[in-house]
Amino acid sequence: MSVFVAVQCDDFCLASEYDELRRHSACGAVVTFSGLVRELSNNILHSMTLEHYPGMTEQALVAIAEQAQQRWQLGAVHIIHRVGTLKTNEQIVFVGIASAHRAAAFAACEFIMDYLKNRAPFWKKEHTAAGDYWVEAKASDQQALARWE
Amino acid sequence: MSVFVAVQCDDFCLASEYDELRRHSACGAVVTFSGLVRELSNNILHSMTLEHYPGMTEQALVAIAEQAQQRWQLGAVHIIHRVGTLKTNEQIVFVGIASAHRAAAFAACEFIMDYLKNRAPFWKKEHTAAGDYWVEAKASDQQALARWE
Amino acid sequence: MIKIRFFAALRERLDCSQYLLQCDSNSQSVATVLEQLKGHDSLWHQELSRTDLLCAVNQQLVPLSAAVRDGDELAFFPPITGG
Amino acid sequence: MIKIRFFAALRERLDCSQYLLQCDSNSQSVATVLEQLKGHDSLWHQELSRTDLLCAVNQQLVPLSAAVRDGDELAFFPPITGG
Repeated sequence: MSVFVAVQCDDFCLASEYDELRRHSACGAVVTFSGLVRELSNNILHSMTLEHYPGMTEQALVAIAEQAQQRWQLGAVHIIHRVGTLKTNEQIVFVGIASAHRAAAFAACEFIMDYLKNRAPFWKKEHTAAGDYWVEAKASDQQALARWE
Repeated sequence: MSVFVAVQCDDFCLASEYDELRRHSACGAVVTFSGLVRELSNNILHSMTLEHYPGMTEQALVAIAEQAQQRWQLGAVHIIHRVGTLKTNEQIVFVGIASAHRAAAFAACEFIMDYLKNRAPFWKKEHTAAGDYWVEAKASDQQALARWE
Repeated sequence: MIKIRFFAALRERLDCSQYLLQCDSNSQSVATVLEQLKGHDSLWHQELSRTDLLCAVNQQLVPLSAAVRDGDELAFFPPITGG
Repeated sequence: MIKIRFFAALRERLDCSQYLLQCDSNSQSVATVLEQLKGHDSLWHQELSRTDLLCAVNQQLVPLSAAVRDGDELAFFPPITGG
Protein backbone atom coordinates (compact mmCIF):
# COMPACT_ATOMS: atom_id res chain seq x y z
CA MET A 1 0.00 0.00 0.00
CA SER A 2 1.43 3.37 -0.98
CA VAL A 3 0.19 6.82 0.02
CA PHE A 4 1.07 10.00 -1.83
CA VAL A 5 -0.13 13.37 -0.57
CA ALA A 6 0.65 16.85 -1.91
CA VAL A 7 -0.50 20.41 -1.20
CA GLN A 8 0.70 22.65 -3.99
CA CYS A 9 0.10 25.85 -5.97
CA ASP A 10 0.97 24.13 -9.25
CA ASP A 11 -1.56 22.34 -11.37
CA PHE A 12 -1.52 18.55 -11.45
CA CYS A 13 -1.78 16.09 -14.31
CA LEU A 14 -4.47 13.43 -14.00
CA ALA A 15 -2.76 11.24 -16.62
CA SER A 16 0.52 11.05 -14.65
CA GLU A 17 -1.31 10.18 -11.46
CA TYR A 18 -3.33 7.52 -13.25
CA ASP A 19 -0.21 6.01 -14.82
CA GLU A 20 1.31 5.59 -11.37
CA LEU A 21 -1.89 4.23 -9.85
CA ARG A 22 -2.33 1.56 -12.52
CA ARG A 23 1.19 0.28 -12.02
CA HIS A 24 -0.10 -1.67 -9.02
CA SER A 25 -0.46 -4.89 -10.94
CA ALA A 26 -2.68 -6.64 -8.40
CA CYS A 27 -5.22 -3.84 -8.81
CA GLY A 28 -8.09 -4.31 -11.22
CA ALA A 29 -9.79 -1.03 -10.40
CA VAL A 30 -8.71 2.61 -10.44
CA VAL A 31 -11.17 5.32 -9.36
CA THR A 32 -10.31 9.01 -9.63
CA PHE A 33 -12.08 12.11 -8.42
CA SER A 34 -11.25 15.58 -9.71
CA GLY A 35 -12.77 18.72 -8.25
CA LEU A 36 -12.87 21.77 -10.52
CA VAL A 37 -13.71 25.45 -10.06
CA ARG A 38 -17.30 25.45 -11.26
CA GLU A 39 -18.68 28.18 -13.47
CA LEU A 40 -21.76 29.45 -11.69
CA SER A 41 -24.94 29.87 -13.71
CA ASN A 42 -25.02 33.61 -13.10
CA ASN A 43 -21.48 33.69 -14.42
CA ILE A 44 -20.28 36.08 -11.75
CA LEU A 45 -17.41 33.96 -10.46
CA HIS A 46 -14.04 35.17 -11.72
CA SER A 47 -11.72 33.09 -9.59
CA MET A 48 -11.20 31.78 -6.09
CA THR A 49 -8.36 31.76 -3.60
CA LEU A 50 -7.68 28.73 -1.47
CA GLU A 51 -6.14 29.38 1.93
CA HIS A 52 -4.84 26.53 4.07
CA TYR A 53 -3.06 25.78 7.32
CA PRO A 54 0.44 24.77 6.22
CA GLY A 55 1.68 21.73 8.09
CA MET A 56 -1.73 20.73 9.37
CA THR A 57 -3.19 20.16 5.89
CA GLU A 58 -0.56 17.60 4.90
CA GLN A 59 -0.99 15.76 8.23
CA ALA A 60 -4.76 15.79 7.88
CA LEU A 61 -4.60 14.36 4.34
CA VAL A 62 -2.22 11.58 5.40
CA ALA A 63 -4.50 10.77 8.36
CA ILE A 64 -7.53 10.56 6.06
CA ALA A 65 -5.65 8.30 3.61
CA GLU A 66 -4.63 6.04 6.49
CA GLN A 67 -8.20 5.79 7.75
CA ALA A 68 -9.30 4.71 4.28
CA GLN A 69 -6.51 2.16 4.20
CA GLN A 70 -7.71 0.68 7.49
CA ARG A 71 -11.25 0.28 6.17
CA TRP A 72 -10.55 -1.11 2.71
CA GLN A 73 -7.88 -3.17 0.99
CA LEU A 74 -6.15 -0.57 -1.17
CA GLY A 75 -3.10 -0.71 -3.42
CA ALA A 76 -2.44 3.02 -3.63
CA VAL A 77 -3.96 6.33 -2.55
CA HIS A 78 -3.01 9.66 -4.13
CA ILE A 79 -4.35 12.98 -2.80
CA ILE A 80 -3.40 16.34 -4.31
CA HIS A 81 -4.93 19.63 -3.20
CA ARG A 82 -4.07 22.97 -4.72
CA VAL A 83 -3.86 26.29 -2.88
CA GLY A 84 -3.60 29.88 -4.10
CA THR A 85 -5.72 31.57 -6.75
CA LEU A 86 -7.57 29.42 -9.29
CA LYS A 87 -9.76 30.42 -12.24
CA THR A 88 -13.00 28.88 -13.49
CA ASN A 89 -12.56 25.28 -14.71
CA GLU A 90 -9.14 24.91 -13.07
CA GLN A 91 -8.44 21.74 -11.10
CA ILE A 92 -8.66 22.07 -7.31
CA VAL A 93 -8.34 18.57 -5.90
CA PHE A 94 -7.48 15.05 -7.03
CA VAL A 95 -8.10 11.76 -5.24
CA GLY A 96 -7.03 8.54 -6.93
CA ILE A 97 -7.41 5.00 -5.63
CA ALA A 98 -6.05 1.70 -6.94
CA SER A 99 -7.58 -1.45 -5.51
CA ALA A 100 -8.14 -5.09 -6.39
CA HIS A 101 -11.91 -4.53 -6.42
CA ARG A 102 -14.13 -1.73 -7.64
CA ALA A 103 -16.39 -1.49 -4.58
CA ALA A 104 -13.39 -0.72 -2.34
CA ALA A 105 -11.98 1.79 -4.83
CA PHE A 106 -15.28 3.69 -5.13
CA ALA A 107 -15.94 3.67 -1.38
CA ALA A 108 -12.42 4.78 -0.43
CA CYS A 109 -12.42 7.60 -2.99
CA GLU A 110 -15.76 8.98 -1.81
CA PHE A 111 -14.83 8.49 1.87
CA ILE A 112 -11.63 10.50 1.38
CA MET A 113 -13.48 13.34 -0.36
CA ASP A 114 -16.15 13.42 2.37
CA TYR A 115 -13.52 13.57 5.11
CA LEU A 116 -11.33 16.03 3.24
CA LYS A 117 -14.30 18.39 2.87
CA ASN A 118 -14.79 18.41 6.66
CA ARG A 119 -11.38 17.73 8.20
CA ALA A 120 -8.62 19.15 6.01
CA PRO A 121 -8.04 22.85 6.78
CA PHE A 122 -8.71 24.56 3.45
CA TRP A 123 -10.92 27.61 2.96
CA LYS A 124 -12.25 29.07 -0.28
CA LYS A 125 -12.72 32.75 -0.98
CA GLU A 126 -14.64 33.54 -4.16
CA HIS A 127 -13.85 36.58 -6.25
CA THR A 128 -16.97 37.72 -8.10
CA ALA A 129 -18.27 40.75 -9.92
CA ALA A 130 -20.20 41.54 -6.74
CA GLY A 131 -17.10 41.39 -4.54
CA ASP A 132 -15.08 38.82 -2.60
CA TYR A 133 -16.65 36.50 -0.11
CA TRP A 134 -15.73 33.45 1.91
CA VAL A 135 -17.59 30.31 0.91
CA GLU A 136 -20.00 29.06 3.58
CA ALA A 137 -19.67 25.46 4.73
CA LYS A 138 -22.46 23.25 3.36
CA ALA A 139 -24.69 21.14 5.59
CA SER A 140 -24.64 18.47 2.87
CA ASP A 141 -20.88 18.06 3.34
CA GLN A 142 -21.35 17.44 7.06
CA GLN A 143 -24.20 15.04 6.40
CA ALA A 144 -22.03 13.13 3.93
CA LEU A 145 -19.83 12.04 6.85
CA ALA A 146 -22.71 10.40 8.71
CA ARG A 147 -22.89 7.32 6.53
CA TRP A 148 -19.25 6.41 7.29
CA GLU A 149 -19.74 6.47 11.05
CA MET B 1 -26.17 16.20 -21.04
CA SER B 2 -23.95 14.29 -23.48
CA VAL B 3 -23.53 10.52 -23.72
CA PHE B 4 -20.59 8.86 -25.44
CA VAL B 5 -20.41 5.08 -25.74
CA ALA B 6 -17.82 2.93 -27.54
CA VAL B 7 -17.07 -0.77 -27.88
CA GLN B 8 -13.65 -1.18 -29.44
CA CYS B 9 -10.56 -3.39 -29.79
CA ASP B 10 -8.22 -0.41 -29.50
CA ASP B 11 -6.92 0.90 -26.23
CA PHE B 12 -8.35 4.15 -24.87
CA CYS B 13 -6.67 7.17 -23.34
CA LEU B 14 -7.95 8.26 -19.93
CA ALA B 15 -6.41 11.72 -20.33
CA SER B 16 -8.36 12.45 -23.55
CA GLU B 17 -11.62 11.30 -22.00
CA TYR B 18 -10.97 13.39 -18.93
CA ASP B 19 -10.16 16.48 -21.01
CA GLU B 20 -13.52 16.15 -22.74
CA LEU B 21 -15.41 15.51 -19.50
CA ARG B 22 -13.99 18.55 -17.74
CA ARG B 23 -15.00 20.84 -20.59
CA HIS B 24 -18.51 20.89 -19.11
CA SER B 25 -17.98 24.17 -17.32
CA ALA B 26 -20.98 23.85 -15.00
CA CYS B 27 -19.46 20.65 -13.63
CA GLY B 28 -17.39 20.81 -10.47
CA ALA B 29 -16.83 17.06 -10.22
CA VAL B 30 -15.38 14.42 -12.54
CA VAL B 31 -15.27 10.78 -11.42
CA THR B 32 -13.59 8.11 -13.53
CA PHE B 33 -13.47 4.34 -13.21
CA SER B 34 -10.94 2.21 -15.05
CA GLY B 35 -11.02 -1.57 -15.01
CA LEU B 36 -7.74 -3.35 -15.72
CA VAL B 37 -6.71 -6.95 -16.36
CA ARG B 38 -5.54 -7.92 -12.89
CA GLU B 39 -2.40 -9.95 -12.30
CA LEU B 40 -3.49 -12.86 -10.15
CA SER B 41 -1.40 -13.70 -7.10
CA ASN B 42 -0.45 -17.10 -8.48
CA ASN B 43 0.69 -15.31 -11.61
CA ILE B 44 -0.87 -17.87 -13.94
CA LEU B 45 -2.93 -15.43 -15.99
CA HIS B 46 -1.36 -14.68 -19.35
CA SER B 47 -4.19 -12.79 -21.03
CA MET B 48 -7.93 -12.77 -21.54
CA THR B 49 -10.28 -12.55 -24.49
CA LEU B 50 -13.45 -10.51 -24.31
CA GLU B 51 -16.34 -11.71 -26.43
CA HIS B 52 -19.44 -9.58 -26.87
CA TYR B 53 -22.76 -9.44 -28.69
CA PRO B 54 -22.20 -6.80 -31.39
CA GLY B 55 -25.13 -4.42 -31.66
CA MET B 56 -26.66 -5.39 -28.35
CA THR B 57 -23.65 -4.21 -26.32
CA GLU B 58 -23.78 -0.65 -27.67
CA GLN B 59 -27.55 -0.48 -27.06
CA ALA B 60 -27.15 -1.85 -23.56
CA LEU B 61 -24.46 0.71 -22.69
CA VAL B 62 -26.56 3.60 -24.00
CA ALA B 63 -29.57 2.32 -22.03
CA ILE B 64 -27.48 2.14 -18.84
CA ALA B 65 -26.14 5.67 -19.40
CA GLU B 66 -29.70 6.93 -19.91
CA GLN B 67 -30.88 5.28 -16.72
CA ALA B 68 -28.10 7.04 -14.82
CA GLN B 69 -29.06 10.30 -16.46
CA GLN B 70 -32.65 9.87 -15.26
CA ARG B 71 -31.55 9.31 -11.68
CA TRP B 72 -28.93 12.03 -11.32
CA GLN B 73 -28.20 15.45 -12.77
CA LEU B 74 -25.21 14.71 -15.01
CA GLY B 75 -23.26 16.85 -17.46
CA ALA B 76 -21.61 14.03 -19.40
CA VAL B 77 -21.28 10.26 -19.38
CA HIS B 78 -18.53 8.37 -21.25
CA ILE B 79 -18.44 4.59 -21.41
CA ILE B 80 -15.76 2.67 -23.31
CA HIS B 81 -15.45 -1.11 -23.26
CA ARG B 82 -12.76 -3.04 -25.06
CA VAL B 83 -13.16 -6.45 -26.72
CA GLY B 84 -10.62 -8.93 -28.10
CA THR B 85 -7.49 -10.22 -26.40
CA LEU B 86 -5.97 -8.19 -23.56
CA LYS B 87 -2.83 -8.80 -21.52
CA THR B 88 -2.22 -8.31 -17.81
CA ASN B 89 -2.51 -4.66 -16.73
CA GLU B 90 -4.23 -3.61 -19.95
CA GLN B 91 -7.29 -1.38 -19.71
CA ILE B 92 -10.67 -3.13 -20.15
CA VAL B 93 -13.32 -0.57 -19.35
CA PHE B 94 -13.67 3.16 -18.70
CA VAL B 95 -16.61 5.03 -17.18
CA GLY B 96 -16.31 8.78 -16.75
CA ILE B 97 -18.90 11.16 -15.29
CA ALA B 98 -19.00 14.95 -15.15
CA SER B 99 -21.52 16.48 -12.78
CA ALA B 100 -22.13 19.66 -10.81
CA HIS B 101 -21.83 17.74 -7.54
CA ARG B 102 -19.58 14.94 -6.37
CA ALA B 103 -22.26 12.74 -4.80
CA ALA B 104 -24.08 12.44 -8.15
CA ALA B 105 -20.82 11.78 -10.02
CA PHE B 106 -19.76 8.99 -7.63
CA ALA B 107 -23.19 7.38 -7.54
CA ALA B 108 -23.70 7.46 -11.31
CA CYS B 109 -20.24 6.02 -12.00
CA GLU B 110 -20.72 3.12 -9.59
CA PHE B 111 -24.31 2.55 -10.78
CA ILE B 112 -23.13 2.29 -14.39
CA MET B 113 -20.39 -0.20 -13.48
CA ASP B 114 -22.82 -2.31 -11.43
CA TYR B 115 -25.33 -2.40 -14.30
CA LEU B 116 -22.69 -2.93 -16.96
CA LYS B 117 -21.38 -5.97 -15.03
CA ASN B 118 -24.84 -7.56 -15.10
CA ARG B 119 -26.58 -6.23 -18.19
CA ALA B 120 -24.07 -5.54 -20.95
CA PRO B 121 -23.33 -8.71 -22.95
CA PHE B 122 -19.58 -9.21 -22.50
CA TRP B 123 -17.89 -12.44 -21.51
CA LYS B 124 -14.32 -13.03 -20.38
CA LYS B 125 -12.23 -16.05 -21.18
CA GLU B 126 -8.96 -16.29 -19.27
CA HIS B 127 -5.85 -17.79 -20.80
CA THR B 128 -3.65 -19.29 -18.09
CA ALA B 129 -0.75 -21.71 -17.75
CA ALA B 130 -3.36 -24.29 -16.69
CA GLY B 131 -5.49 -23.76 -19.80
CA ASP B 132 -8.30 -21.51 -21.00
CA TYR B 133 -11.50 -21.09 -19.06
CA TRP B 134 -14.56 -18.88 -19.07
CA VAL B 135 -14.83 -16.58 -16.08
CA GLU B 136 -17.72 -17.45 -13.78
CA ALA B 137 -20.20 -14.69 -12.92
CA LYS B 138 -19.76 -13.43 -9.35
CA ALA B 139 -22.60 -13.35 -6.85
CA SER B 140 -21.16 -10.06 -5.54
CA ASP B 141 -21.81 -8.43 -8.93
CA GLN B 142 -25.45 -9.46 -8.77
CA GLN B 143 -25.75 -8.30 -5.18
CA ALA B 144 -24.27 -4.93 -6.15
CA LEU B 145 -27.42 -4.23 -8.18
CA ALA B 146 -29.72 -4.67 -5.20
CA ARG B 147 -28.91 -1.33 -3.62
CA TRP B 148 -30.06 0.57 -6.71
CA GLU B 149 -33.49 -1.05 -6.80
CA MET C 1 -37.72 -17.93 -39.52
CA ILE C 2 -36.21 -17.00 -36.15
CA LYS C 3 -32.50 -16.33 -36.08
CA ILE C 4 -31.01 -17.84 -32.93
CA ARG C 5 -27.59 -16.86 -31.62
CA PHE C 6 -25.44 -18.40 -28.90
CA PHE C 7 -22.54 -16.70 -27.15
CA ALA C 8 -19.45 -17.43 -25.06
CA ALA C 9 -19.27 -20.72 -23.14
CA LEU C 10 -22.69 -21.78 -24.46
CA ARG C 11 -21.60 -21.16 -28.06
CA GLU C 12 -18.49 -23.27 -27.47
CA ARG C 13 -20.28 -26.13 -25.74
CA LEU C 14 -23.00 -26.32 -28.40
CA ASP C 15 -20.36 -25.71 -31.07
CA CYS C 16 -22.88 -23.40 -32.70
CA SER C 17 -23.06 -19.63 -32.98
CA GLN C 18 -26.14 -19.27 -35.20
CA TYR C 19 -29.16 -21.41 -35.84
CA LEU C 20 -32.17 -20.72 -38.05
CA LEU C 21 -35.44 -22.03 -36.71
CA GLN C 22 -38.52 -22.55 -38.86
CA CYS C 23 -41.34 -20.63 -37.31
CA ASP C 24 -44.74 -22.37 -37.20
CA SER C 25 -46.85 -19.88 -35.31
CA ASN C 26 -46.92 -16.12 -35.53
CA SER C 27 -45.99 -15.55 -31.93
CA GLN C 28 -44.70 -17.85 -29.23
CA SER C 29 -42.81 -17.51 -25.96
CA VAL C 30 -39.04 -17.80 -25.64
CA ALA C 31 -39.70 -20.76 -23.34
CA THR C 32 -41.53 -22.60 -26.15
CA VAL C 33 -38.66 -22.02 -28.57
CA LEU C 34 -36.21 -23.17 -25.91
CA GLU C 35 -38.13 -26.45 -25.49
CA GLN C 36 -37.94 -27.00 -29.26
CA LEU C 37 -34.16 -26.40 -29.21
CA LYS C 38 -33.66 -28.82 -26.33
CA GLY C 39 -35.03 -31.54 -28.59
CA HIS C 40 -31.96 -31.20 -30.83
CA ASP C 41 -29.96 -33.76 -28.82
CA SER C 42 -29.02 -34.63 -25.25
CA LEU C 43 -26.11 -32.15 -25.16
CA TRP C 44 -28.40 -29.28 -26.23
CA HIS C 45 -30.97 -30.47 -23.75
CA GLN C 46 -28.44 -30.32 -20.93
CA GLU C 47 -26.88 -26.97 -21.90
CA LEU C 48 -30.19 -25.24 -22.57
CA SER C 49 -31.64 -26.46 -19.27
CA ARG C 50 -29.20 -24.39 -17.20
CA THR C 51 -31.13 -22.15 -14.86
CA ASP C 52 -28.66 -19.27 -15.19
CA LEU C 53 -29.22 -18.95 -18.96
CA LEU C 54 -29.94 -15.40 -20.12
CA CYS C 55 -31.91 -14.52 -23.19
CA ALA C 56 -32.41 -11.51 -25.46
CA VAL C 57 -35.02 -10.84 -28.11
CA ASN C 58 -33.94 -8.32 -30.72
CA GLN C 59 -30.94 -7.45 -28.56
CA GLN C 60 -32.92 -6.63 -25.42
CA LEU C 61 -32.65 -8.78 -22.28
CA VAL C 62 -36.03 -10.44 -21.66
CA PRO C 63 -37.50 -13.13 -19.39
CA LEU C 64 -38.32 -16.57 -20.83
CA SER C 65 -41.99 -15.60 -20.88
CA ALA C 66 -41.35 -12.92 -23.53
CA ALA C 67 -42.85 -13.31 -27.01
CA VAL C 68 -40.82 -14.14 -30.15
CA ARG C 69 -42.18 -13.43 -33.61
CA ASP C 70 -41.25 -14.48 -37.11
CA GLY C 71 -38.14 -12.53 -38.16
CA ASP C 72 -36.94 -11.86 -34.61
CA GLU C 73 -33.38 -12.36 -33.43
CA LEU C 74 -33.27 -14.52 -30.32
CA ALA C 75 -30.07 -14.99 -28.33
CA PHE C 76 -29.09 -17.26 -25.45
CA PHE C 77 -25.97 -16.80 -23.37
CA PRO C 78 -24.42 -17.49 -19.96
CA PRO C 79 -24.29 -14.87 -17.17
CA ILE C 80 -22.41 -11.75 -18.14
CA THR C 81 -18.79 -11.33 -17.00
CA GLY C 82 -17.54 -8.13 -18.62
CA GLY C 83 -16.40 -4.89 -17.05
CA MET D 1 3.84 31.05 25.71
CA ILE D 2 1.08 29.65 23.53
CA LYS D 3 1.21 30.51 19.84
CA ILE D 4 -2.30 31.22 18.60
CA ARG D 5 -3.19 31.25 14.92
CA PHE D 6 -6.32 32.41 13.11
CA PHE D 7 -7.33 31.47 9.57
CA ALA D 8 -9.58 32.51 6.71
CA ALA D 9 -12.66 34.66 7.48
CA LEU D 10 -11.80 34.68 11.19
CA ARG D 11 -8.26 35.92 10.48
CA GLU D 12 -9.67 38.69 8.32
CA ARG D 13 -12.35 39.77 10.76
CA LEU D 14 -9.93 39.83 13.71
CA ASP D 15 -7.28 41.33 11.42
CA CYS D 16 -4.83 39.00 13.13
CA SER D 17 -3.09 35.85 11.94
CA GLN D 18 -0.85 35.18 14.93
CA TYR D 19 -1.06 36.05 18.59
CA LEU D 20 1.30 35.07 21.41
CA LEU D 21 -0.41 34.43 24.73
CA GLN D 22 1.42 34.44 28.04
CA CYS D 23 0.76 31.13 29.70
CA ASP D 24 0.06 31.25 33.44
CA SER D 25 -0.68 27.63 34.24
CA ASN D 26 1.02 24.49 32.96
CA SER D 27 -2.10 23.06 31.39
CA GLN D 28 -5.50 24.52 30.66
CA SER D 29 -8.40 23.77 28.36
CA VAL D 30 -8.87 25.37 24.94
CA ALA D 31 -12.14 26.78 26.33
CA THR D 32 -10.26 28.63 29.07
CA VAL D 33 -7.83 30.15 26.56
CA LEU D 34 -10.77 31.11 24.35
CA GLU D 35 -12.40 32.97 27.26
CA GLN D 36 -9.17 34.90 27.81
CA LEU D 37 -9.04 35.84 24.11
CA LYS D 38 -12.65 37.04 24.14
CA GLY D 39 -11.60 39.63 26.71
CA HIS D 40 -9.46 41.36 24.07
CA ASP D 41 -12.34 43.57 22.89
CA SER D 42 -15.97 43.37 21.84
CA LEU D 43 -15.14 42.36 18.25
CA TRP D 44 -13.00 39.45 19.46
CA HIS D 45 -15.71 38.53 21.93
CA GLN D 46 -18.27 38.38 19.15
CA GLU D 47 -16.11 36.51 16.63
CA LEU D 48 -14.76 33.98 19.12
CA SER D 49 -18.25 33.23 20.43
CA ARG D 50 -19.39 31.67 17.16
CA THR D 51 -20.62 28.16 17.77
CA ASP D 52 -19.23 26.82 14.51
CA LEU D 53 -15.63 27.73 15.40
CA LEU D 54 -13.15 24.87 14.92
CA CYS D 55 -9.94 24.49 16.84
CA ALA D 56 -6.67 22.59 16.51
CA VAL D 57 -3.92 21.96 19.05
CA ASN D 58 -0.56 21.22 17.48
CA GLN D 59 -2.27 20.89 14.11
CA GLN D 60 -4.80 18.27 15.19
CA LEU D 61 -8.54 19.02 15.29
CA VAL D 62 -9.69 18.88 18.93
CA PRO D 63 -12.81 19.74 20.95
CA LEU D 64 -12.82 22.85 23.17
CA SER D 65 -12.34 20.61 26.18
CA ALA D 66 -8.84 19.57 25.00
CA ALA D 67 -5.77 20.59 27.01
CA VAL D 68 -3.25 23.23 25.87
CA ARG D 69 0.24 23.37 27.35
CA ASP D 70 3.03 25.90 27.34
CA GLY D 71 4.72 25.86 23.92
CA ASP D 72 1.69 24.47 22.09
CA GLU D 73 0.34 25.85 18.84
CA LEU D 74 -3.36 26.58 19.09
CA ALA D 75 -5.44 27.50 16.03
CA PHE D 76 -9.00 28.74 15.56
CA PHE D 77 -10.80 28.79 12.25
CA PRO D 78 -14.23 28.73 10.59
CA PRO D 79 -15.77 25.54 9.13
CA ILE D 80 -13.68 24.01 6.39
CA THR D 81 -14.63 24.66 2.75
CA GLY D 82 -11.90 23.02 0.67
CA GLY D 83 -12.09 20.16 -1.78
